[in-house]
Amino acid sequence: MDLTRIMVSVLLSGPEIIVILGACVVLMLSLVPRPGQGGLLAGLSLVMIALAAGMSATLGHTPQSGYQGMFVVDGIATYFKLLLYLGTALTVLISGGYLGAENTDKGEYYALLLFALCGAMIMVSGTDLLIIYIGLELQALAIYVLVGFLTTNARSNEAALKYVILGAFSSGLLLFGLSMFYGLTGTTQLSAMALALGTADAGDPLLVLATLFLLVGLLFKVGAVPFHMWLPDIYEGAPSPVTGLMSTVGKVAAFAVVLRLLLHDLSALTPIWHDIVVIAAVLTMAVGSLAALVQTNIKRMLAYSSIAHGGFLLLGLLAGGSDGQASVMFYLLVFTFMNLGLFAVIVLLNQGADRGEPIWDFSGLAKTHPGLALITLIFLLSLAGIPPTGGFFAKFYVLVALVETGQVALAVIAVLFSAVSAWFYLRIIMLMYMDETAHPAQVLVAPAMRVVLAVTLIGTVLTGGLPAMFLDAAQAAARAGLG
Amino acid sequence: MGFPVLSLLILLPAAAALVVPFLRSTQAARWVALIVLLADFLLAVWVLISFDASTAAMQFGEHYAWVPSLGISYRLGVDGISVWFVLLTTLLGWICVLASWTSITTRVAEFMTCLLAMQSLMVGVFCALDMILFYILWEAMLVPMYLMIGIWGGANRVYAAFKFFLYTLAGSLLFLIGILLLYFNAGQTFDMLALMEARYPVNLQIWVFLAFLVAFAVKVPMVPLHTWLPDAHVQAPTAGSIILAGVLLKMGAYGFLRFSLPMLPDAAHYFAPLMIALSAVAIVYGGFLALVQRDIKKLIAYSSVSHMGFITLGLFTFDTMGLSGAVIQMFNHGITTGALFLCVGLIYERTHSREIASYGGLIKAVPLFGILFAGFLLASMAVPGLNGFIGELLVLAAAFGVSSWAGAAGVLGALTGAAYLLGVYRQMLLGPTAAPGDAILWDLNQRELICALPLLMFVVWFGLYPKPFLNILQPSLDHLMIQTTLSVVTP
Amino acid sequence: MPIDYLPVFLMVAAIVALSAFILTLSRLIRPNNPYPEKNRPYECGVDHVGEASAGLFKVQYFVIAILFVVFDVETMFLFPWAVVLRDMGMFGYIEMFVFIVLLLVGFAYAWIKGALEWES
Amino acid sequence: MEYVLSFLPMIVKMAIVIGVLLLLPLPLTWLERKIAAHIQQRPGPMRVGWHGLLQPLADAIKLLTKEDHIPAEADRMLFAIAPVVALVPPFLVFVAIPFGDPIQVFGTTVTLSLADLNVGLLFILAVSGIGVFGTILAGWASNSKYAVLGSLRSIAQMISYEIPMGFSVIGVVMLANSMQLTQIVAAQQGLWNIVVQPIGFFVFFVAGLAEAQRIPFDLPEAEGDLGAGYHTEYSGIRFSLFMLAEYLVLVALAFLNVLLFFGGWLGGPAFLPPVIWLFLKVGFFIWVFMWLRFTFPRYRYDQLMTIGWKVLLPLSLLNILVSGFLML
Amino acid sequence: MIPTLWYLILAATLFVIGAAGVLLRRNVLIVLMSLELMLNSVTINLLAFGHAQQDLRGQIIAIFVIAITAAEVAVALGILVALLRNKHTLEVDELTILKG
Repeated sequence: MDLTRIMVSVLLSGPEIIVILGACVVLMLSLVPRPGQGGLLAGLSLVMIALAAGMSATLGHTPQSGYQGMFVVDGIATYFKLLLYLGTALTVLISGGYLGAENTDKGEYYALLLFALCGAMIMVSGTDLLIIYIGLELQALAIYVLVGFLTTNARSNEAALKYVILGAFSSGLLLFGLSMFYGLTGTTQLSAMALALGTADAGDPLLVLATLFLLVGLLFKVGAVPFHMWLPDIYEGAPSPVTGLMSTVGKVAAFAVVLRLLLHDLSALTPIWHDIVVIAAVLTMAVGSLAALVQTNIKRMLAYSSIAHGGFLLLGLLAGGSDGQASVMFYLLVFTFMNLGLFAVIVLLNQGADRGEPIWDFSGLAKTHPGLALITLIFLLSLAGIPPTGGFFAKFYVLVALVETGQVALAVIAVLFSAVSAWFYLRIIMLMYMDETAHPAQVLVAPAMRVVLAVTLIGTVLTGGLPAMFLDAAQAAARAGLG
Repeated sequence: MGFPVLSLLILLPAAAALVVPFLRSTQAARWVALIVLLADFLLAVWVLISFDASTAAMQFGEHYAWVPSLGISYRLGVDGISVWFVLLTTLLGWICVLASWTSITTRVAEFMTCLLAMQSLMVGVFCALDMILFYILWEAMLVPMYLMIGIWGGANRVYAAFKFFLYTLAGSLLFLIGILLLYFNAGQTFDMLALMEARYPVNLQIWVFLAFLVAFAVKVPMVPLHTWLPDAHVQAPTAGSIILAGVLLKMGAYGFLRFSLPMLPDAAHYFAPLMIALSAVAIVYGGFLALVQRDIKKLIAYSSVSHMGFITLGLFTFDTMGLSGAVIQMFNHGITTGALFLCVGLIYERTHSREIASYGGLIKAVPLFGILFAGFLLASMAVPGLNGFIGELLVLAAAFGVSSWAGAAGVLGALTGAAYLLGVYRQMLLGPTAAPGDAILWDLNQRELICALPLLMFVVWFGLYPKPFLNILQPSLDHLMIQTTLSVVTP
Repeated sequence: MPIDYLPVFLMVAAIVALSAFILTLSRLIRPNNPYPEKNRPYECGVDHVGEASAGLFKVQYFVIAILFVVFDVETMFLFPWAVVLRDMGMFGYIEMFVFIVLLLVGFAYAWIKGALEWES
Repeated sequence: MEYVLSFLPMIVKMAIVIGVLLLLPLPLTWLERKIAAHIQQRPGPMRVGWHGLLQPLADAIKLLTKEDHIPAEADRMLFAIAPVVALVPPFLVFVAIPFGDPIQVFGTTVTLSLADLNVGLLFILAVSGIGVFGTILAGWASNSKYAVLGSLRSIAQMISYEIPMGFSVIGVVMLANSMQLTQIVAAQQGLWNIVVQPIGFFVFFVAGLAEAQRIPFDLPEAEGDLGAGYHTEYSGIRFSLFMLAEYLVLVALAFLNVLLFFGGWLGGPAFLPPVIWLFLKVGFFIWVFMWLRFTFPRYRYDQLMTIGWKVLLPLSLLNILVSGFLML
Repeated sequence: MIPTLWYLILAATLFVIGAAGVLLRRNVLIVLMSLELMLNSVTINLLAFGHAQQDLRGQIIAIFVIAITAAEVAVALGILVALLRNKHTLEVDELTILKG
């Protein structure tokens, strides 16, 4: 262990270290309760995230490996990390008002957000199954607690408990797969594993079993059918900003791992997982789109919508290649913007005493709050994939990648379900614009919320109007990551 | 590249659409929309005047890179065919504003925004020379239209809006897959002209044709996929109906003409019998359904189905006559049906009834309105001397050249058309004066006349002297013929 | 080597057998005269109410248990580290230093938060 | 046959260990009562045998023949198992404890331990951790409020002190580079660990007292105040098994203190065999434990927890950091 | 030497029992125990493989797995306590505020 290599490793993990330090500082500061403390801690968290983002940006795209090949900073990692910063920063901004309204303005919240962020970052950068697992657990543990953060709210508790049980269950599956891979290849480091698997026989039953376990674990985390059952309950029960976080940051990190594992280092296993993922993707889109049709709780509906989007993302994975990856990456960027934007709106509308989040909260919104309704309209259209919003280009790029690899049938199925899913977004638009009953509550938009809405709106519109620069970033990252 | 006049055409209403929602006064919103759309119309007229009728090439071309990594660009241009649709769109645009001047009283600024956005998108669709640009504009159009129907429509508006949106969306998504298939077979470009030049294997053509077919057939609408149309037409506000009938339906036919025929000639020929059969069914079925309608808007809607059948029939005869007939019919149907919906809207504003039987003797009661309405009804009937005649005649002639059954269906459709339109004519305009309830009828005011007269002018002009129209059209049609026939190669 | 652990198993077996023997022996020679009053749980002579095992206890017990679970596992990292510390040198020391400092952060958090206060 | 014979020394050793350990409590109880008596200036048991020497035997017979009753609402199965579960861990600790360097007997080398495990120290800590199961089962199975509360208190105390206990021996492991107890003893050849690890010893000693639930940390059973803690409902022979286990823990603790910090069998005068020297040291520790019992008052429960978490734990962690730094 | 396969069978058996427990048992505490069983079977797997290949990595991963499991259980119990205070039940079936 010579010193320079250690220093390089430490430098590479600089963003993670910054975030962890930030989390510790926030945690410590949260112990001295003061009026206005929430704002201070949120600000501090944002500063830390910004610092980490700056560090990540300077580390750039050139693949550099540290910690004896267990940790890597490459194009994909940097891109995804920036996405994670974005998602977390927006969540921090959304949270302030929500926590105030729920009377749970505890500083630990921000520390947990940062811990979750750090876990997600480690997942993104890990090139060793163990590291990935540790990152995943760090993220998951923080999110478990965040889901149950409203300690006096039975719904929140229940969701948290369900999430812990199912999350641990899926971790168990993942781990079992990991242990079998370790047994079969003698290593957990991905590059070495790839070498070992290069010569392996894909028909080996043990290998198939190991892949299956790993795959099921990953599909669980991604929320793909038939391992999606946990998602709606937990989305509904969790505090809304946390739901937003889970649906964006959680998804980003999970897909980063899926990309790295399935498309890069374990690509030798493609014959084993390909068909399963095809089925899972189709089912995911089907169940997500169809089940969302009958939901009357907006968060539940968004959970199913998120499942459906997950199916689309799996298609990007199936397309593979640099375009397939770039399409997933771009999709996740757009998804972060539009989904978090919508969650910001939900949090805004959610501040009343009635916390059932029925979709009727939206009725007549256009009459009383035309601006907010318009913004919501754009997010919804983007989620439905209607041009010229970002959501269209996201889906479009996935379709391009699919057709490029000749998987036209999948593309056709995808667009059909996409049309189905437009239905439930339209339903909310209908409520906002065509419902005669006026929206009762006066919605106050705090400055932090304005920032969130502005950023997400601009992001959604820009990724639709001028997608070139975002696409180029994703493609450059995907290509650099391939090297 | 010259002055980016097409971009101006598109962006002028778009820019206004961004401004109008922030206007405090409803009157200001109306005036801004009117002035902008009128300016847009004048711009379109200028484009038409300075159009070079001697060539089939795209004119006023513009080209900027947009998403270079995917080969998507912002590429505009008009030829002899599309320039007319640009004119039609812009003409109907400001008429719509005038038509909704008093009938829309709630959320006026938002309504005007929708109108402006529609205009921008529709002009864009006719000018786009990049497939993805075309697709984006085509899809984006759904949203303002959806809102127009859903917010300002009739009693059953929400259902109609949903139906409209989902039908069209589902259709056009397959269109997107088709585009992608072409994209990868033509060397990764979305340039329409390049895609027309490229040759595709027949097998692929057939699949892509089917994908396109769904999208365009919904929009046209062709028979099995037409059910959204009556709902949408009936529930939409007047302006919405005008735009739907006048422009949106044409887009389906425009799609056949721009993509299916020149890009996929083999598949088009392969499917021609099917298309002709469907068209024939549409003509007859639409006509018969129109016969039994008691709601005037529904009647016009079904007559549209029937008339659009003539257009698709003409397109798939692969005959110069049929093709030009179809294009002429497209334009004229846009004018005539738009005008009919306008008339219905005007009378509805007075009586709030669409029941045909509740009217009578309007020509005596409100003579100006009666004359206009009569004129449009006759034009729709394809009476010689008015604009509907020439197109229908050409299509029928071409149809008999292909199949006597199709021709016979066409004739039957035309006769049915005459029957139900004359029925309306007799019931509503002649006979003893009657109005639903105790509605007070008053004749057209200045604003309403300004709406209707230009349309009447076009009706008469094209009926009597279609030469300038045909002159501009001819080179592009010839080029299209070459593309559709010469490319029939055996793979 | 696994064989090293043979005495462990033998010991367990021996103790269980021995206990069984003693218990049986005692059973054979002791008197046995139970009646309901005698078999009541000890409650200083007062009639007992309710189930003892179903009661709810001071939450502090749970907190302590959870803290224990967390801290006890850290011991597991320290032992192997301690064995090879001399070979790892300063690098290993710094690594563990960071680890322990993070542990102390958590500990300090729990302390200040009042998780260790038994009273009230 | 040859193979089976190779186990013979081990079986013999085990028989000796079990035998000694089973009988050891008898003199120890007598000793404790005598020490208590003399500290309090009274004679203590005098009647049965010379100076009451046979008193423990009489006690044993009494316990063996006493009626054993099980509360009506108890979980009979667990109630019966609990004493055995409590008894096994202290015996297991002795499996890993060495009594000296290997010696030559009849020409063969005999190790003075049942199993000199390479992770001996860890094994001992782990096994002693199992002891709480006996406690919790006893309390739970009794289904009596006193017993349940007693067992909860007992467990909370044991697990609280287990952490500093584990941390406190890290320094010792560091110095020996091994968790093997013979290695640890060997590493103290020149210098006993008590000199270099005074804090470690202090923490270990105190935590050990608490683990063994000796005064001043005997709150779980605090006879005067709390019934008798987790074994309130036990009587007769089952109760005696708990008592046996407690005494064995005490002995094991004395052994560990000596092995880890006081050089084990090393450093004695040449005329004594190392084993005897070890036993002398252990005896001294046992005496210290008994002496403490009758010298110190009992802590309050909150004080107990405070000492464990707020004093010993940080102290032991600091000890690790400092001694690691000094060692390098 | 005990063949590696035996360990694997043991681990697989434990895993299946654990998984079945998670899916079938209704008491939250037992579900948590079953989870623990699943993760412990992984540990056995890792140790067996590590031993078979004379590779320390297996043991290292096992330690990490144990540590993380401990953290997970700590979080789960914490949440459980909070839930118990709101709803006095340990039955999974009674967690029905969130339908699904």
